[in-house]
Amino acid sequence: SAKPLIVGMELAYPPFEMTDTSGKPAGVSVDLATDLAKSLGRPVVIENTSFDGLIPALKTGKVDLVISSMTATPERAKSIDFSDPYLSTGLCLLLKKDSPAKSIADLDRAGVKVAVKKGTTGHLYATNKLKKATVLVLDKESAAVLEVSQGKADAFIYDQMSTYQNWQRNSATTRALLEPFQKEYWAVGIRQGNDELKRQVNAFLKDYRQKGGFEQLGDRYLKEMKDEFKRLGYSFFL
Amino acid sequence: MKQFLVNRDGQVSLAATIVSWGLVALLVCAVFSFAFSELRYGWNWNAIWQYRQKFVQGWLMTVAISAAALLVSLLLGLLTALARRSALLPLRYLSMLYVESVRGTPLLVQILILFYVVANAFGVDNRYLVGVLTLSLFAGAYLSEMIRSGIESIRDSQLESARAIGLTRAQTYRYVIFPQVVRQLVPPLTGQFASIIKDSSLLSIIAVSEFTLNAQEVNAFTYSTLESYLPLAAGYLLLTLPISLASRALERRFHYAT
Amino acid sequence: MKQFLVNRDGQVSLAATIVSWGLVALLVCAVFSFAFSELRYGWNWNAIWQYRQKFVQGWLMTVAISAAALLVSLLLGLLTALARRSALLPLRYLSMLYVESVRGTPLLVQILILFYVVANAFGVDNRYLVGVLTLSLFAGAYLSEMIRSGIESIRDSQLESARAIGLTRAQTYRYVIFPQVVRQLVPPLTGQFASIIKDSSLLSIIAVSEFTLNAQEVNAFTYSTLESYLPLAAGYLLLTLPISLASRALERRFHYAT
Amino acid sequence: MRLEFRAIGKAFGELQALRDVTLNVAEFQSLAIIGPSGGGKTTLLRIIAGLETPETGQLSIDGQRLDFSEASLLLHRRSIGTVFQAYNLFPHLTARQNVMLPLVKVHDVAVGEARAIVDSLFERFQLSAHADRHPAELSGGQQQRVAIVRAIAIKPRFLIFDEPTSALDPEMTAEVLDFIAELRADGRNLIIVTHNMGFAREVSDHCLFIADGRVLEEGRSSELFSRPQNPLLVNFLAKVLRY
Amino acid sequence: MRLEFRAIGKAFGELQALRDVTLNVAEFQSLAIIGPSGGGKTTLLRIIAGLETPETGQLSIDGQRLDFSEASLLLHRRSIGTVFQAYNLFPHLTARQNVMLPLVKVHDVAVGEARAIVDSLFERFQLSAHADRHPAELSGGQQQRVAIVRAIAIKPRFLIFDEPTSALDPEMTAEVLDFIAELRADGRNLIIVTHNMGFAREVSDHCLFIADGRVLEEGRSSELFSRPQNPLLVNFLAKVLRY
Ligand SMILES: Nc1ncnc2c1ncn2[C@@H]1O[C@H](COP(=O)(O)OP(=O)(O)OP(=O)(O)O)[C@@H](O)[C@H]1O
Ligand SMILES: Nc1ncnc2c1ncn2[C@@H]1O[C@H](COP(=O)(O)OP(=O)(O)OP(=O)(O)O)[C@@H](O)[C@H]1O
Ligand SMILES: [Mg+2]
Ligand SMILES: [Mg+2]
Repeated sequence: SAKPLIVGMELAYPPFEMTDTSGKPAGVSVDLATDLAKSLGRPVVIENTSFDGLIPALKTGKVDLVISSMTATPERAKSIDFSDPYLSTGLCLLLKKDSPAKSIADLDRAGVKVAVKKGTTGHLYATNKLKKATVLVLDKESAAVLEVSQGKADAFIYDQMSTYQNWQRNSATTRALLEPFQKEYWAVGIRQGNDELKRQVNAFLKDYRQKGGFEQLGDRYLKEMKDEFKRLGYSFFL
Repeated sequence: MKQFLVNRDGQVSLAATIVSWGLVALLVCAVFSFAFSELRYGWNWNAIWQYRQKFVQGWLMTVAISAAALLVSLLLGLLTALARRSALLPLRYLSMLYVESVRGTPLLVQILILFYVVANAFGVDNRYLVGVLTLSLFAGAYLSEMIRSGIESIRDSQLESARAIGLTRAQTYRYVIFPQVVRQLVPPLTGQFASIIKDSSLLSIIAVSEFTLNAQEVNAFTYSTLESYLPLAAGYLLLTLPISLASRALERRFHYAT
Repeated sequence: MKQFLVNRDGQVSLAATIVSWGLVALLVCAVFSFAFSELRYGWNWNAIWQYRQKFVQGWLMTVAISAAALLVSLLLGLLTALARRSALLPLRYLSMLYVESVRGTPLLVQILILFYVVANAFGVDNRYLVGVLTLSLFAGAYLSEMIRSGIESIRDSQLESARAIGLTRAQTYRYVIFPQVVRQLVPPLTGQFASIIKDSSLLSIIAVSEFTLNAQEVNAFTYSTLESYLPLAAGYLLLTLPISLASRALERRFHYAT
Repeated sequence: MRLEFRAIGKAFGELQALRDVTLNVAEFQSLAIIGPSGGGKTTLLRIIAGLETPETGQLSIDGQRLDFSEASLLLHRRSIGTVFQAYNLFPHLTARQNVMLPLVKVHDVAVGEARAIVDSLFERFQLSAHADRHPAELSGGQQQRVAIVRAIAIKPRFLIFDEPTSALDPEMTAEVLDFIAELRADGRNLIIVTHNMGFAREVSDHCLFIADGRVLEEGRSSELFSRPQNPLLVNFLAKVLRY
Repeated sequence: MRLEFRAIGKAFGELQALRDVTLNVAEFQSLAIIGPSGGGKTTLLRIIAGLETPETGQLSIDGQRLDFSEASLLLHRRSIGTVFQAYNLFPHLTARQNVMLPLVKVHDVAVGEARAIVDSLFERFQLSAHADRHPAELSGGQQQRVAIVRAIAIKPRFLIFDEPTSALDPEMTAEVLDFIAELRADGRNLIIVTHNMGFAREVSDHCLFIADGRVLEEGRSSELFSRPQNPLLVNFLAKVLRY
């Protein structure tokens, strides 16, 4: 039989990368990987690796692809290749309930504390664009949310979907500004020089979108959010 | 008051023990219940309960890995301590280099390099094997220095005595040195074993699905940080407490007047 | 061959030292250069160089935090070891509970609970303060067991002798016990200090911007994992090696025949 | 000085080291304790020195009852100079430091003065050349002499010697004998355990014979050695004549 | 046996413990070494026992030169029974285990047989009641007797005793004396350091007087004790008469 397609991901970002209650991999990226492998005629193997291990695994060929909610940036593209984007989202804000801020511009003041998750594009944005505010870099998303809900931080810069969910879970202590102030794209990570696979992945993504595969994935995992976003007037992303 | 004091023979009445433990428990409970009551936090234990399977699987993996690493690291620590005391210079320096470089660098980096560079070059692909070896290599460096300091605390006159009755070097370690240092080594070794168990969590970086990783995943799925981490702490305690109890027993067992 | 052997007096010629170190270096280099040459890995050092400032800042923060935690944890370890040996029962049990619960649970969980629950309840908001305290609390438990085992290795006859000449309890610790255990405590304490330095990286969970966090950030920005982590390892070695050297000097200084 | 034991008993596990010792030793200056090995001499000495608490009984020294609380024991011990059977020097301190420690830290003698005391005593006991060595670098007899110097340097109320000459050659033994004679002339008291009967006879004015945890005979030394009553003691002393 | 020292020297740092000891002790069965404390007796004994390597010189025992390599020293040591001045029992083993260890692990005696040997020797030296105690729980004299038993239990080619009776009462000393007489009758050899001149005279047929790292006099014991030549020795022996 054909060589398995090994896909690395950190199963800690529901509903994209996660496990079901019995511990089996599940989520948007898992289904995407499965469908991709099927179209290539290869069995799929999901390698659950924490973030720090993903890049070396990809670069040393221990995995073929990384599908792990990775945002493509030019800087990252110097180290690994990215496929065409499969998802667009944007950075937005989770604020503490009594924060007067109306936009990201209101936050760039001395004495304001802005939480970001380590290594995210939100972190990158804060480092480059927020000159006066104090940036709190946190290791865990949950800790960042806790900081905002305990009032230790004024805002948390993160992607739209997660911000929406975090707000839903802490609606008593937080509010959300879901309008994105920076657009960004998620893509599949591929080892540099592995152009054959890159071509295959891009072809698959194009075909998958045309066939409505992403629509189905959205309905399967993100129905409620999709509807809510439609109601609020934001474009949806898959 | 007097019954709360231990006399020089170390005898303690049962009643005093119970009352004292009660006092301690009271104090600790007071602090934490105050802290938790101050916390306006919507507990969500239901979500966690759904994922109990993941906790159990991760815990079992951690048990297996730590048990293996415990044994290997003890062996490695022992050999390194002996090499460090060997008469052969290159062996000494090798063990020094090993100890310093391992203690000096983060386990995270060691795991990355050993798995993605070294094991990769030698064609070893089994991540559990590499994981256990890396963990053992890491802990072995710490253990070796503890063991060495224990060995060196044996008085010269004891070693001379061992030579005088005609024991070989190996017999001296076996019958004279180790039995005397065991008791003194037990408390720090226990600590190091507890560390191994907890450090095994870093193996998640090479896709070993252990306890902490699973708890963090559940946390990510359910957004219930404290609810995920409290069972995590409990799970580790469940592993380390028996070791601690065994170590106290060993300490008592090897106690003799000097 | 013979010159590579250390005689019983422990004297070693300079030439033998150099040649032996050379041999060891050769061996280690051989393994690693083979491993790295086997690695097909697109190195991307440029990206890292751009972020050098972050490495420096993070390193300095780690130095500051570890230095503070080192001192506080040593103090805490000492006091806990003494409390554990105190005649007052509740004090004994309190220190036992502290040691077991801290050693038994992951530092990660302790940081979360102490910062988001306990410090929150008591209105302490300074994350650096809480970070240093948590780290010290954690390391103190390990240190206390090392110190205790050192103290207990002192022979009863020494303690009796101290009582006979009329030393108080405090004087006995000061003039009889500590000078005798220093040498034996140095190697494991050095290891624990190295651990503190590296464990300080976990404080990143409460947004303390230390060395590892910064390296991980660079990794996240550039997706150049090994390139970010090799300088990380070097940076930690830069911190731990001086401590190791100092400890070797201390060991020699406190050496006496027994 | 006077010693009064009232029903003193001490057991180690099942072994009864001292059995109900009741005795009044009135007015001695130098007391020798003799008896077979394992008889309880060291144990009795340790109780007098405040290092061991008897399970039963009371002890009075010069009419003053010893209460076995830690605080008063500390004061008691400070007034005594003790030489242990196994010397028990501190291995991490040099010979001089071993003697200086109690002088300076316990008895508050100025460092300079303490040095002078140590130097003159070391001179007398032929230790000057060895002052800066650690115990493990000293010969057996040298260690024993350092232990003796440590005990006498503080000029204690009384001295307790457990086999102080076991490792000493005849010359040094004679020196210790001379020194003890000086102490007696000085009015200082002495309790001594020894297996050297010649030494015991020479040094003491009073003597106890202890065997199996009991005091079997006591009296003036002149009496006891020349006219022993207890058959065990008679037998014990007879053995000395064999060599 | 015969002992031959050729220019043996041993220094500890600046201190010359043995200075160029050259000597031929022909045909003795029991050799006593006497001399002032710190003279070098223990050091010489340790060299004979293969525990210390002299810096210069050679040593022959019964005509066989000792080469100081670790392998042959191990064999040498196994053929000797040594009693240290400080006993050096293993603190973690009981009295019985201390004696059993060399018997069983070094000399391959079966455990049952070893027990029988230990039991009978403990009986003889009145240690039976204390067989299962650790050294720290024994009196000084009891420890010394355990050390003696440990040395003799292996029935070595010869015995080396460093002050074997320093902690023993006259009764036990007499017992050791008897035992040594038996050893001699058995054809076994003995080298002994002692400060007890009566004991030395009684036990030895040959004697060395060592002071300040030099052998100042040697000869048949009967001669040496009754007609000492060296003025230092004369003086040394004279002191004994004082008590
Ligand atoms: N710490 C201890 N634990 C148990 N038994 C002990 C302890 N100390 C002494 N003994 C026992 O108590 C008895 C009396 O001991 P002690 O040391 O008083 O004898 P001693 O008269 O000084 O003998 P020696 O002349 O041999 O020194 C001995 O049988 C000894 O084994
Ligand atoms: N390990 C050592 N380090 C330094 N000096 C030592 C050491 N061992 C012995 N000496 C010194 O060597 C000299 C001879 O010591 P040795 O033990 O042979 O004397 P000894 O004749 O046995 O005396 P004693 O009768 O007091 O036991 C002494 O001055 C002693 O201080
Ligand atoms: Mg005694
Ligand atoms: Mg000697």
